[in-house]
This record gives sequence, structure tokens and C-alpha cells, in this order.
Amino acid sequence: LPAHIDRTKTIRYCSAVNLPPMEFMNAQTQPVGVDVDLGDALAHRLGLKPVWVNMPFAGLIPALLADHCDAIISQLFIKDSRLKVIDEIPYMYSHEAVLMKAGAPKVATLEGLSGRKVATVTGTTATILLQKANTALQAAHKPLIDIVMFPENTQALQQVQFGQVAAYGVAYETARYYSHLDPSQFELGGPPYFKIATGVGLRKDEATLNTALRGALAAMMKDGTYQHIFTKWNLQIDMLKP
Amino acid sequence: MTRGMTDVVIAAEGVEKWFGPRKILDGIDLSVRRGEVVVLIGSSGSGKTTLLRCIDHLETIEAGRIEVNGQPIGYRARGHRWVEDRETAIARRRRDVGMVFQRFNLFAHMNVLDNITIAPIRVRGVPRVEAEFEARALLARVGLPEKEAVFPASLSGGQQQRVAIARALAMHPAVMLFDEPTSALDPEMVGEVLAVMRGLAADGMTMVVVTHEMGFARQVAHRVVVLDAGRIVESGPPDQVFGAPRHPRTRALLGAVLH
Amino acid sequence: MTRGMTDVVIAAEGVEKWFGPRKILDGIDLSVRRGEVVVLIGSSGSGKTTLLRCIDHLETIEAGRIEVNGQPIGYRARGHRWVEDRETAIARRRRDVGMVFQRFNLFAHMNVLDNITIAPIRVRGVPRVEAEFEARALLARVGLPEKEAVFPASLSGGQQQRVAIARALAMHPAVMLFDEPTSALDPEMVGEVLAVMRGLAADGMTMVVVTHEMGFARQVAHRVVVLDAGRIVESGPPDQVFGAPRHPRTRALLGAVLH
Amino acid sequence: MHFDWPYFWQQLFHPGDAFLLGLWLTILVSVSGQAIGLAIGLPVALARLSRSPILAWAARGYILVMRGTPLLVQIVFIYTGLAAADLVRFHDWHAGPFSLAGNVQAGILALGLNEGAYMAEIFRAGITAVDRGQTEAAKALGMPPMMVLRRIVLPQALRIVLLPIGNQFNIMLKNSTLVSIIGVSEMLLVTETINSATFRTFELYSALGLYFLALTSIWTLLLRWIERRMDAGRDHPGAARAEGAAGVDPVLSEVSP
Amino acid sequence: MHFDWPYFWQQLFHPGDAFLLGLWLTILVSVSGQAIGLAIGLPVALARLSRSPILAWAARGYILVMRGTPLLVQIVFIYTGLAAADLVRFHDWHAGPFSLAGNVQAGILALGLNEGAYMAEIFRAGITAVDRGQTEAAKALGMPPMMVLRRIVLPQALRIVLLPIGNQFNIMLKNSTLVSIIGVSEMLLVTETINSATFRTFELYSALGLYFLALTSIWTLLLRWIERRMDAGRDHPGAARAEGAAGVDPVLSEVSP
Ligand SMILES: Nc1ncnc2c1ncn2[C@@H]1O[C@H](COP(=O)(O)OP(=O)(O)OP(=O)(O)O)[C@@H](O)[C@H]1O
Ligand SMILES: Nc1ncnc2c1ncn2[C@@H]1O[C@H](COP(=O)(O)OP(=O)(O)OP(=O)(O)O)[C@@H](O)[C@H]1O
Ligand SMILES: [Mg+2]
Ligand SMILES: [Mg+2]
Repeated sequence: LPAHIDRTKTIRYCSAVNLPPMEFMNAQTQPVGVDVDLGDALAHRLGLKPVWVNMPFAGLIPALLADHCDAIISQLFIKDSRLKVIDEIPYMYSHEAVLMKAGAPKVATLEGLSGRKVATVTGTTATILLQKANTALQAAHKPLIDIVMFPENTQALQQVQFGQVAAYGVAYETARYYSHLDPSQFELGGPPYFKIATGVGLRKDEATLNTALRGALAAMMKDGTYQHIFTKWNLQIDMLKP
Repeated sequence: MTRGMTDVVIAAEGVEKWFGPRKILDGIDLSVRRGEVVVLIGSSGSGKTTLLRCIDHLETIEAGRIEVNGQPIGYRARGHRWVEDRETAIARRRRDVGMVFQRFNLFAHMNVLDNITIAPIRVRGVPRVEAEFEARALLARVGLPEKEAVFPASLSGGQQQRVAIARALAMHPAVMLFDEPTSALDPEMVGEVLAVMRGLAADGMTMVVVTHEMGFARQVAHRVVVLDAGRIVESGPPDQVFGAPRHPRTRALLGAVLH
Repeated sequence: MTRGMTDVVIAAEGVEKWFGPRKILDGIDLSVRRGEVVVLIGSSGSGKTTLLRCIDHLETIEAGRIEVNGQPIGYRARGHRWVEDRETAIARRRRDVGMVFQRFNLFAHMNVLDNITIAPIRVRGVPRVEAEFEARALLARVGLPEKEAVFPASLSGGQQQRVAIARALAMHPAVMLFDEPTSALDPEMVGEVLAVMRGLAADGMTMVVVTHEMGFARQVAHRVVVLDAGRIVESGPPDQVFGAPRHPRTRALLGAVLH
Repeated sequence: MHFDWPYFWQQLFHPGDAFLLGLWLTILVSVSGQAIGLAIGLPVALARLSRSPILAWAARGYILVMRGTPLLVQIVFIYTGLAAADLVRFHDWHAGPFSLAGNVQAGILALGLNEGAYMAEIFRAGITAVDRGQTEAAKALGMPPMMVLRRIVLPQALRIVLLPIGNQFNIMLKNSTLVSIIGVSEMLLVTETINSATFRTFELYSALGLYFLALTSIWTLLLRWIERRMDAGRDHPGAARAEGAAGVDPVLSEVSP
Repeated sequence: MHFDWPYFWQQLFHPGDAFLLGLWLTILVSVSGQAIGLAIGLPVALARLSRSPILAWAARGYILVMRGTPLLVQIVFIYTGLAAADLVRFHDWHAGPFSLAGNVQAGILALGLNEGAYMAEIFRAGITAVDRGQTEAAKALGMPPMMVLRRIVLPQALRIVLLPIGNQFNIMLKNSTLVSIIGVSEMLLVTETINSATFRTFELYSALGLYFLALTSIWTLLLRWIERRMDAGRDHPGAARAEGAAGVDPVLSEVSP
């Protein structure tokens, strides 16, 4: 383990603790969720105390680079642009989806949102996918999607609830969570449309930590801790095939 | 010469004014006839300013009544009670009274001509050309024909006070009230203002003047009224009041002022 | 009685003071001997205040030199040139000079006793008990023995000025400078301050006094110096300067002041 | 320390369209918020000064709440809170080629409502600073109250409040960053977005800071120029201003970001 | 409109521990930020007034930048920007049972640095407002410059600046919400977090607003009391204050959230 972690016996995770079921606050404002369970298990396996540092999603990578934490566990998709600045250890798959108000007409693809207003969270992949859809729409001379970015999930979600936006582009896991939580309010606006590996973010110079975490993850997969967590949250479809 | 009741411009009866627990005017009876020049004297705090302000209803009164040109000012009868009038009605009644303040109070954001014409145009509804024509005549009368485009801040105190007089005259008031019009002036400028006031008196303007200028009072006043602690303690022609004051307060006062 | 050079407390030679492009002091030569009372007169703007301030180095000078107790003040020699001294060195030199201002300038946040003792304690390093003992003696001397615990704001102007004199005396200065010490006072209070100054003069204190109180000058001054446009135009015993002024400016000035 | 100069210069002198749109939104939101603040401020100041206790207390309450709670809270409350309580929903507004998104409307409204309280206090101070003698002279000439207010008091009060209002606009420019929380893509949110792709926090925020510094400095210079112009229009600049104005130290009057 | 009264009362009078922790953080951050601001403000004011052109210009530059850019930008810049450029990193700090997270440190520092500029201007105005005669009398008594400053000018300036500084602390309380952007769980962020589970935005933000209103009102009352106490300690309350103080209208001096 790196010296400073070994000394303090803590590992600090940066996370936007606002995206159920991956990471969110329970009634006691304790972080809970898939990522939190995983992160806690990884830490315990390494004999460390986990500390969760909450911040807006767009601030995660800057914060990691700024050494404000040791790792990001926040449903961070593995993308080339990110791999240029950080390392990522894959631990699950994620999907994208759109969330809509219950009863609203569904769309098959993002292009179907043409001319409507769609909320996203700043810095998320959904934003980029929507922008890509816009490029396609522009080429086809169709009205663009009006993308409104919010710093955090609740703000964006509530815009759907109030009918101030038509849809919310967010991870499938989160969209499904809300549509199950309150089917009278929310509904998936279409099938999951984007599958991507998701990882723990690490600074590039943290090779020791990288190795340690990979080892711990493999061990968890072997002894079933990993499977147990995904089953608990009913997200078996997102598990990595061992 | 006998004058009828219609010739009474100001009629005050039993006027009382309280500021909180203090009685400032204590049963003032005063009537001023058309064309009369009344000089009001009294020691500091005796209520001279307050009386003038009550006549123009810049202060409410707690008892008694004040009529200007035969009509009450600031109050109207409702059944058997007097209630304060609506602001717009008070404003209309105030046109009968011209007021000249110790500190001039020219409108700082307007030039001299606008200072004089604004009330005639906006309040009396006189057309602008006409109002400006008259304003120029008034400026000539107060000896400032060339100052119409100038702002108050660049006038001397004496010039400002003369413009203030012209401004009040432009409303054709039935009576002019002057509250120590020269006491904020440097000595050199007192004369020019008093000269304008002398001219007004000579033209038959009804005037009530609070002043410490005893020379002016002696020459111009038809009557001198002495106020003490909110009461009129003496009243009579200047010769009598200055020459043979009956009330001890008057004597003390004249002693101090004439010194 | 002949006095040696050591008896010269203030020696100013060819002092020039410029404010921007204006020459305010224009070659002042002045020497004041121990025990001498010099009264400085001159019309407004002639440079009296400026001269006093230069003596205490509250203003820099552009030419000439000023020595107090035989040593320059505010400047020191560096090779052949005079350069301004360090602030702490200037501060040390200023202890020789006591200054009394027109507007008293008592420290508003301290009571009378602290006003008087702060400089002795903090600057001269006198122990507190000793400083307070002396302060009480000084307060008695200026006629205010009972005011030590009071703040300046609750004293009359005359009382404040007397405390200011006591405060300056507490530093045992070689000379006391007074800049119109009574001109900010109501007439009733002028006497009490002049009385204190008379007492000081009688005790042999060296004093330079700017004042319009000609009676005081006549009685107390050993010498009257007349300043005009930054120059000394006349200087001599009061009888001579007041009785037979030689310079036309002096005559004009005395005419105005004595009026 | 690594500082990516080329990237910094690029962002400073050749920012992308998104950033320029953010700059435009910053200005739009600030100017509109200020306009609303001015429109609210004057009537509230008059209500606060009025003899009607109901009006005066309503104005006091409004000012107390707006100045006693954080702007950030107000912004969220107005955009999300009111909608959550089913009170007000902000829908996009279109008029021909122009459109104004709901969150932009809410942001402008929140800034404006907040600013209104500060404007009200400035107007009140300005009106109070106009010499009472002016009002009395106008009344004595027979002017009814509204005319006194409109023709005599307000014109003089406006000169007094010009500088504090101008300073307040600088604060408004800076406060406009807070509407990023409800997704208004003004300069700060655009910068955050760019940063979430490039991770050049230091360079990006340095440039952003310089943009704001330029905006506030330009406005300050403009304000000085306007002031000088207004003074030049008078015979006696100093005397023409009511004394009350002297009390408003331009430095102290702007005390917060 | 639906208003969930029981939930509102619950949140107002029996908030959860997390919210109380948020309240504590709001106070901690505000008080510490203010303390830093005060500590910075005085030396910067002295530098600004000093005869050394380097010091004066450095102070001017600092004040210009801090007052010319938005606090929100400064907060992100200091927490993330400086670290991104490898300049400063904020590590959690532990001392026995106490600990201070890195982002809390950064938030306090940013608030403090920003406040320092405003404090500097207030101190400068206060020092300038002390009658020059006081300095001259002190000099004439032979006091060296530092003693004049410490014994004569500052004690009088402090009385003058008390009220503006007090008003400024109200602004600080409100500004402390901005550190939520870097994840400091003060009251606003806690409220947001609770909201993300319950979606009772209207009720939650109403309660939050009331909490802030209470904080600012309590502080205002306390400030008045302190003021009265200080005045009572003098023979003549009015006269004891230098005239400059009268110019600082308590209303105008607090002009922004
Ligand atoms: N607005 C007010 N509120 C309370 N008391 C007032 C007010 N105006 C005047 N007074 C008091 O009423 C008394 C009479 O004041 P007034 O100004 O009428 O006296 P005056 O005869 O004009 O004196 P002066 O010669 O000093 O002008 C004074 O004691 C004054 O203090
Ligand atoms: N700090 C300054 N800056 C510029 N000019 C000054 C300054 N202080 C004094 N002066 C000018 O220097 C001249 C002399 O001023 P000084 O105060 O010494 O005159 P004075 O003889 O004391 O007059 P008074 O009797 O009015 O006190 C005046 O013209 C004044 O305007
Ligand atoms: Mg009077
Ligand atoms: Mg002088």
C-alpha cells in the first residue's frame, strides 16, 4: 500500500453521493448503495477505514487529481478521454437510459427527443451522448434537443417531476431505481441504450494502490462478496463476468 | 377706514399645537386683514416658526381653527367634528399661502426659471409660455433678470432668497409668510432681500413676517405681534410696541435684540 | 543679562517650506532663547501654523535648518547632505517640543489621566505611579484637579485645552508651541486658558505663541514677531510693535485685529 | 507547478462558442435581474416609508427575509421549491426567434427579488437624504404628495443613489454565478462543463476569473464616467448633490461578493 | 399547493443529527472565515495606506482581484484549481478527537481570503476616519509611528469599524452556503441531501430559510447589544465616536447577500 494510506489506515473515496442506487444518502445521511458497499468491502479487505468525500459529479476527477481523495467510486464510466488523465479499474457494467414522467410518450432512441428539453448532470456521459445525438439531428436538419445541465441529480430529477423538462438523461440504474420507487411519477422513457464498463478511478502514479485494489476485487469475486452485493441491489445484469 | 369681514385673510382662533407632551402654541388668536403687514417677534423657541407652519398646515393643530380667505385650511367638517382633509385638498388650499423659508429651499435640481414655473404649470395649469413670461417679470421684480438659466447652487444666499420670493409670488397667494428670511444670509445680502420685501409691502401684499430686523419692522409693519411661550403677549403698531412695550417679556426681548 | 549660545532653544535659519508650487515659508530666521515668550502674529495664510509645525517637524522643510536645543530636528547629516531622519529618531527629538493645537486633539478614547500619562509612560518610560503622581500635580496646576477620570468629550473646550497643555508639559519639553490655543473656544473660556499660559510664562517656560489675543501678547510676550506671506516683516518688544509698527502690513494687521 | 500557457491563452482570447454564450447569459441574467431589482426596489422603498403601517410592515418583512437568507437558498427555493409546492412552474418562453428557458427565468427572478430588497434600502436612504426643506417648499407651493415625490424628491434622490446602485451591479455580476446551481449555463457552469472534459481547472478558472475581473472593472470605469457626466451637467457639481450622498462611501457601499 | 406541515415542523424543531452537524459547520466555517478575514484585513489595510508603493500596490491588487471575481469561482479555484496546478493541497487534518476535512479547510480559507479584502477596505475607512489631529498630537508627544498606530489610531478605528464588520458577518453567514459546491456539508448541502431522498423541496428550503433568518437576526440583535454596551462604557456616547463613523450607514454598508 502507498505510504500515506498505510500510515493513516484510511482510504478516501470521492463520490457524488447523490445517485441511487449506486451511492446516495440514507435517512441518517449515511452514504449507502452499490458503490458504497463495494468501496467499503474493498477497504475492509485491505484493512482500511473508508472515508466518503461527497462532491458534485463534475468535480470528481479534478478532486482526485488534486489529491483530495485516493480513488473515485461513483459509477465512473471507463472512457478514453478519462483514461488519458487517470487509471480505472473495471468493476461493473453500466447502461444509459432516459427517465420520463409516467405516461409520457416513450422514445426508442435519443434522436426521438428532438426538439424537447432534457435534463442532465454536468460532466456525465449522458450529456455527451445527447450532444452526439444533436450532431446527428443537425445533419438531418431536425430540431435539436435542448440540454439543460444541473450540478446534481436531485435538481435534474425534480425537473422531470414538475414537468419543467421532458426527460432526464441518466444512468439506467438510477432511472430504474426511481421508476421502481414511484411508478406513479416516473417511468423509463425507453430501453437501456448504452453499455459501458465502469471503474474505480485512480491517479496514474498510484500503481501500488492499483495493484492492491485489483487484488482485493478479484478476491471478492472469488469468495462471492461481489455477487452478494449485486444481488442485494438487484443489479445482476451489471456484474462483470468473472 | 373700516374693513368688512371679507377683508380678513388669516383668521386664527384659539390655536393650540402640541409636540408630544409639550404645548408649543397655547391659544393663539390672530387675524390679518388684506394688505396688512404683520411682524411676528419673540425669543427663540417661543413658537414663531410653528405658528407660520400651522397657518400653511405644514403642521397639524390640536385645538382651535385657522381660516385663510374665509375657508379652513387642512381640515373639513364631518358632521360636528373636524377631520383632517385629504392631502390633495390640503394642497389646493395651500395655494392661497406663499411661504418663504429661512433656508430658501430652492429646488436643487432645477434652474431658476423652472423653480419659479413648476408650480404654476403643474399645480395651477398655466401654459408654459405664460408661466415663463410671468416668471421673467417676477425675476425682474426681485432684481435678478439675468439669472433664469442658472442653478440655485451657483447663486448667493441673497439671490436664492429673492428667487424663493419670486417662486412663492408666482402662485398669486393671498398672503405671504416669511420665516426669518434674512437670518441665514451674510450681512451684505440682508439689504437686497429686505428691499424686495419692502417693495411687496408697498404694492399692498398681505404679509406675516418673522424677523429680527427691527429697522424693517419699524418702517414696514402695520402691526407687531409679540409671541412668548406660545402665547401672544402684546400686539400693536410698531411705534407703540417698540416705543412703549407694556409686557415685561417684550421689554426683555427688545433689550436683547437691539442691544 | 547676557546669554550664551546654549541658551538658544530654537534656532531657525533660512527656512523655506513649499506646498507644491507655492512657497509658504520664505527664508525664516528665528531664534528663541530659554525663558523667552515669543508671540507670532500675521494675517490668515501668512504661514504661522506652518512655521510652528516645521519647528516640531510635523512638516518637512525644503531649505534652511531648524535646531532645537542645539540639535537639528527631523534631519541628520549624511556626508555633506542633510537627509530626513528615521521616524523613531524624529520621534525622540520631538520630545523636546511641546505642542498645543487649536483644536485640542485630546485622545478621544482615553480619560484625562491617561491622556496625560500615556506619553511619559510609553515614550519616556516613567513608571506608572510616578507618571500619575506628576499628572495629578499638572492637573492641579491647570485648575482641573477633579477631572482625571473623565473623558475628553464631556469636558468644555476650555477644560480640554487646559488638559492638552498639561499633557504637553508632562513630557518636560524645552519649549512649548501654542497654535491659536484660544480661537476655537467660546469667549467665556478664553480667560481660563490664557491664565494657565500666563502662569507658565511666569514660571519661566520658553514659549512660542500664535494668537490673536493682543492683550495677552502685550502683557506676556517678550517679543512679538510679525509674519507676512511667509516672511518675518517685523520683530520687537510688544510696546514697540504695537505702539510704533514700522511695517505697513503690521499696521494693517493691528488695525484689523484691534478694530 | 504545471501551467498550460497555450491552453490558457486559447481559453482567454479564443474561447469556444459555449463560453461566449455563457458570457452572454451572465450579462443577460445580471442586467435583467438588476432591472427587476430596480423595478421592485422603488415601490418597496416607498411602501417602507409610507404612513400605512400595513405597507410599511410588508416592505420590512420582504426586506428582512431577502437580506436574512442566502441567495443560493432563494434561487433553489424559487425554481424548485415553488414548483414542488405546485405554486409556480417556469416554462420555456418563446417569442419568434427569442426564447427564454424556464430556469433562466427563475434565476433572473430570484436575483431580481433579492436585489429588490437591497435596491429598496438604497432608494430609501436616497429619499431620506433629500433635504426635508425641498419637500416642504413643494408642499407650500400647493403640490399634492405624488407630485412632490415625482417632481422634487425622486429626481434628487436618483442622483444620490446612482453610485450605490452602480456598485451593487458589480455584486449582481458576481452573484449571477449562483444561478449555475439551477442549470443556467452562464460562464461558471460552462467552465465547469469544459473542465469536466479537460481537467485544466487552474487554467480554466484563472481565465474565468479574468473575465469577471474585466466585466467588473469595465463597469466600474463606466460608472465613474457616467458620474462625471452627470456632474458636468451642473453648474456646481459639489453643491448640487444633497449632503446625504457624502455619507455613502463608495468603498463601504460595496461590501460583499 | 401541498404543504406538508408535520414534515415542516419536524424539520424545523426536530431536525436530524446530520442537519445539526450542518448547522455547526455553517457556524464553524463562518466564524473561522471571519477570523481569517479579520487577520488578513488589518495588515492589508495598513499596507494599502503605507508609504511604500510596493506594499500599497500589492494590497490594491489583492483587493481588486478578491472583490472583482465571484466568491464561487474563488472557492473552486482555491480548492481544486490550486491543487490541479500542484500549488496547494488540502489534506485532512487530525488533532486528537478533532479533525478538519480538506474541503472544509479550503472553504474556510476561500471565505477568509475573500472576506479579507472587504475587511481591509473597512479597516482602511476606519483608520482614515480617525481625526488626523489625533495622530499629530501623538507624534508631537514624541510617539514613534508604530506606537501612534497601536495606542491612538487603532483603538479609535476599532470602534468605528465595529458596526460595518458586524454587518459583514451577516453576509459571511449567508456566503457560507457557497462552500457546498466543494462538498462541505453545511446546512444547504445537508438540506439538498435530505431532499434527494424525500423531495420535499418547499418544506425543506422553507425551514432552511428560517434557520438562516434566525442566525442573521440573532447576530443582528447581538451586534446592537454589543454596540450599546460599548457606548455605555463612555461618558458621552455620541461625541466619543469619530465623525467618520456617522457616514457609515448601517443599511448601506450591508448591500449584498
Ligand atoms: N418637529 C418638532 N418636534 C418637537 N418639538 C418641536 C418641533 N418643532 C419645534 N419644536 C419645539 O417647539 C418650540 C417652538 O419652536 P419654533 O421653531 O416654533 O420656535 P421659534 O420661535 O421659531 O424659534 P427660533 O427663533 O429659534 O426659530 C421649540 O421649543 C422647539 O423645540
Ligand atoms: N497641507 C497643505 N497643503 C497645501 N497648502 C497648505 C497646507 N497647509 C497650509 N497650506 C497653505 O499654506 C499657507 C499658510 O498656511 P498656515 O496654516 O500656515 O497659515 P496661518 O498663518 O496659520 O493662517 P491662519 O491664521 O488662517 O491659521 C496657506 O495659504 C495655506 O493654504
Ligand atoms: Mg424659527
Ligand atoms: Mg493657523
